[in-house]
Amino acid sequence: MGIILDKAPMIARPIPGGQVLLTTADYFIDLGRKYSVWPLTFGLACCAIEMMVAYAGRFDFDRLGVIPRPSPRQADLLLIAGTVTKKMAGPIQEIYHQMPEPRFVISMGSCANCGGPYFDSYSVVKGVDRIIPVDVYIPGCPPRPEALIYGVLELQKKITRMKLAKGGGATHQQEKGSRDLAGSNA
Amino acid sequence: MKTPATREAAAAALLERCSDARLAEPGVKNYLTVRLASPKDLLAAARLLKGELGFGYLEMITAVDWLGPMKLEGLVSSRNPNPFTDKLPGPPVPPAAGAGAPYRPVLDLLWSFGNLRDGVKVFLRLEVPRDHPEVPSLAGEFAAADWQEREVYDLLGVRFAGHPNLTKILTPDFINGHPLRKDYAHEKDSYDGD
Amino acid sequence: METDRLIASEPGPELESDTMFINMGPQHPSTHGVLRLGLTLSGEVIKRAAPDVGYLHRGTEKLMETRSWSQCVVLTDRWDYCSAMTSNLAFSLAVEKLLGAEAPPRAQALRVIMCELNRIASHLIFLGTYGIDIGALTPFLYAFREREMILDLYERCCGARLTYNYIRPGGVAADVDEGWIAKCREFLEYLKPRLDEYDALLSFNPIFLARTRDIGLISAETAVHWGLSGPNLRGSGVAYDVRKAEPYCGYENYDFEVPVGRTGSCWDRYFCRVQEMRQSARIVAAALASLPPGELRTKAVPRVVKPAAGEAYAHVEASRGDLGILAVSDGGAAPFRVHVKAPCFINLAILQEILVGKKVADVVAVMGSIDIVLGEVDR
Amino acid sequence: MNGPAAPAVKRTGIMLSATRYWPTEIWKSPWSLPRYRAGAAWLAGILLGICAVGAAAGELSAWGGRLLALLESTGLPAYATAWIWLLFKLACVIGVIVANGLWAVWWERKISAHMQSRFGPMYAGGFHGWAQTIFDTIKLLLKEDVTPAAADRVMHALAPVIAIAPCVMAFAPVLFGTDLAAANLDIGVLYVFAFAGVSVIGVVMAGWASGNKYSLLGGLRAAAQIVSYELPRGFSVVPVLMFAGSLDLAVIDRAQAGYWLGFLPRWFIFYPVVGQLSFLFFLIASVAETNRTPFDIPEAESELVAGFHTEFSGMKWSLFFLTEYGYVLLSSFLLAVFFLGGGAAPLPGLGFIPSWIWMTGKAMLMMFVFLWFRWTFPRLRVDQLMDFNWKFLLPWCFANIGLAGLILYLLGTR
Repeated sequence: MGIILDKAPMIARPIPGGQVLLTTADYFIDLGRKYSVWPLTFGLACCAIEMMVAYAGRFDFDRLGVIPRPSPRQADLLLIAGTVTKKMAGPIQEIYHQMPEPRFVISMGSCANCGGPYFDSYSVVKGVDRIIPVDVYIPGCPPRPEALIYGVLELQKKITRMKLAKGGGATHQQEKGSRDLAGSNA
Repeated sequence: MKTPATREAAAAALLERCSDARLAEPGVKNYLTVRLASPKDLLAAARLLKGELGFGYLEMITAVDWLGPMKLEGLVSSRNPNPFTDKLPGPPVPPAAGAGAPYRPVLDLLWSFGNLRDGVKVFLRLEVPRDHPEVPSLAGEFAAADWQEREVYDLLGVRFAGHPNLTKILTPDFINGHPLRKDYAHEKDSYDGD
Repeated sequence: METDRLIASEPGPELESDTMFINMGPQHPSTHGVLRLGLTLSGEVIKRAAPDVGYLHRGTEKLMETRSWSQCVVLTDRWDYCSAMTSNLAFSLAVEKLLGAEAPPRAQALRVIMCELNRIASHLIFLGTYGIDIGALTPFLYAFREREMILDLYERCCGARLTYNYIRPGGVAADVDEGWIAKCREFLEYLKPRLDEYDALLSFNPIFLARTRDIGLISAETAVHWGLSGPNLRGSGVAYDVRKAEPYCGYENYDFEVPVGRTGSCWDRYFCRVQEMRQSARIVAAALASLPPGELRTKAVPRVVKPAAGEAYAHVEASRGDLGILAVSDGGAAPFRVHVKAPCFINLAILQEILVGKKVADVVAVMGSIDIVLGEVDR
Repeated sequence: MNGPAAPAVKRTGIMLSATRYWPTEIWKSPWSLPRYRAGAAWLAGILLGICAVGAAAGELSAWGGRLLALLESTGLPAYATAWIWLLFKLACVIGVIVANGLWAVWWERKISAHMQSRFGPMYAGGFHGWAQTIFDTIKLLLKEDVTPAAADRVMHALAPVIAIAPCVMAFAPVLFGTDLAAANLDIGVLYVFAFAGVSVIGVVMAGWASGNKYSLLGGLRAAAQIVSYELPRGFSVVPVLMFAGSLDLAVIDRAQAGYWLGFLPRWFIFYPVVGQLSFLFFLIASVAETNRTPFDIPEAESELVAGFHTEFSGMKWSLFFLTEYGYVLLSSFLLAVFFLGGGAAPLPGLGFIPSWIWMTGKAMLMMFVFLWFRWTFPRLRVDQLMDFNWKFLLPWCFANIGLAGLILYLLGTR
């Protein structure tokens, strides 16, 4: 399916009504992706406890359609919740590359954003964006579950701006920086 | 301490058994601390404690590097500019030497044995030279020593002779050198960036 | 590669042809964080288990040498982040021992209340995640619903939900008022029937019993030999609790029992923690009743802490075991060396012995019952 | 600090309960809450509405007959009309399975949420997230199709197909109302169990072909479990066949019409001891067949990451999901037909509501039981599961058959 989607913009442009068809397709595709963001069951440190609380009863993540999936193959959101140490950097990159496109990364907590309280440690990667592209940063140490839910809402806004013409399809993309959606912030 | 008898009995037994061990006066605050003279009588002291005196619970193995104040090369700092003020953070200030601190180029090893029945604790100290410290391993006597000795080896570089699997346990493979030593200098690797 | 190093260097039996090396790797739903368990399986039975830790090693012991004494309290929260209060308490007691100071009576009572509430919250996390490990997905939600009430109490008193920085050398940071005490009593009343409900839902559930009773048996000698502490040690029948052996912060004048297991199986360790929650509720109720008035910080601990050269060791009964802090001072403003005797780090080591011969499903049951937090294992 | 002075904080108990979620307000009973009563009213309204629509529509099999007659009257050659009629029936069955896939996933997430004192999908598509599964499907359709390097490409792609094909074919003789089935086979029961057993090949193929040790373990466990629970599933139905006297589902359905003593329906579940026992064994075996808790060891989340479908992403993975819910639906309809008198009204007075409403209602009741099991029971270990089957369930099934024979001989009901 992914291949067809990527060719869709080229097919649609010459047809007279093609652009309208493309935008409505964009709308429904993004709506589908927005309401079904499945993160990976993957916690590193203290932020993982706040992430578990976000899945639990009071701040129910399931309201937004967010269900944790155990295997990276079925996840489309990598929620880095905790300190990224140098020994863990390799596995994190491996997991990121195991996830199928379109995939997103949320960096939760100041340890994942910039090293946090461990800014001068010899064994901490100062921010997860040094090893994988990040879509949403959530400040806090640990951020409250409401902040995590707000981060996912921001990610949903970012997803709704994805366009098929600008890499919104599902073919495997070479290594790229944070998803280049600048062109679509209209 | 509930039963001073066991404490004094342990101290007495240890002192006369190990040739020139002596009570470490300043010692760990209000616990009985016995300083051993040489690595040779560590195993004997441990077996004595475990056997007759009933201190069969090895709680902690750790070491302190008494070289001097810590060198800042051991840390790799990515001081992010503070967005709320325009002045950049100054260079980090190395910790000042404390007054009256017993600095000496030595690694001071510390074992803590507990007697669960009476709730009493005894500390054993041993000083080893910093260049290549060699101490017999207690992993044969106490299984609790297995991982703690690997940690002391990994972070402070004390070799434990006779340990079944003396390899790195905490630090990543590509970090060489022992981070908790005062003169540890961290070589930048790919993750440290600028 | 990493796994070859593990296979080659481990002096295991020469590899039979049919064993399979499987990585319960750093990312696994039931390793409670980033622990890698290298299992050598033949079929479903485990031949050898090699836990590989260090994936969350942040080197806090090194960082503490560049921070002042009061700045280090922040780093103590991030060790056992499920019960951060007890880490704060251990560090503060060590510094107070160095200075020869003593927290005022109200601060001591508040410390007891906060640590026992934290023990209940931490055991509720254990209850939830252990249920998920064994496959029952619902107790997790109920346990976290109760824990939310404790977090509200913490947020009301010290502002944070998880990393409190509340117990500091010399006393505590904030006071509690009448409203807080009323809410706390209301929570204790609410908790008692809930715990009986969990007993019916999980503790005495026949399938749960089939999965945990006489699985992962640890005899008393093995537990002492491996240096276990906390509910793992008491689950094997050794009645050693730091709150009874070396009372601190006035624990001697609250009456509570120490639950002790009989066979050292997963269920004994699990039920010790459930009973401990009930005992902690009793302690908090007693402490609330006899909360003395008075100020919160002792004058003996100055704002800039510069203890004389010396060493002090203080240890407390944290939720997961006997947490000890060795604080070494050289008279300077920063600690010269701080060593953490981490109970989770030592409790985890026993997996190498008790997992041999078990099935893959038991690995999850046994590892869950040991209840480790990787923040404290790797520090 | 410049900026407005912080508001004076009211430090009293009210602040805590007013602003915070504090579940200690325990109500006397849920009925005292207006919101609860409104919800109950809504539910009753929906159910009555469905019954009204059903009563108005009448028996679907009658509509089917008229449609067939209309088709014959178009004058197309005989084989053409037969083919069109077959494709129409096939479309209906596939439509039921896909609609069930959408409905059951949403229903399970809502049931599990409300059981766990939380809300479940709320915002996808408006009222209580009704469109949640539709959006999930759109996303899954558009995921990148990942085939791991270590995997055997052909088998990896074929596994989900081999898993779902038998499920669709097994639906042929299943009754959706009195004589409302895609095909009325006189060996209906045998056909269903034969095809239900084939999809284990797809599961094992998925486990083996994805080159991942976890899925290999999951696949082998699935093979052991599904194959060994085929036996009690088959044998627990034998008493029903003995009482009904035939393998044809329609005959079994008709054998349960009528009422004892005027009010007790003659459903097989109400037969003295035999009915309850065989109902229970069939339910347990069906739960084990569909790999659901407490027997979900093939994709045991906490042990084997995601079991045999660890390496499947996007549409391939959702085919496995559809298979699981397809078999849950199949088991629910079989339970309704065998034991709850599919199509027969529970009380004599309710005959005006058509049979397909009763059949679907009973099936949904049984599906609720399946979903309910998943969120209450912990998971059994592999060998405990096998012991339970071979040492407990199977011997009791045989004993139950013996008891059925005894009752049949004594009562001579035939």
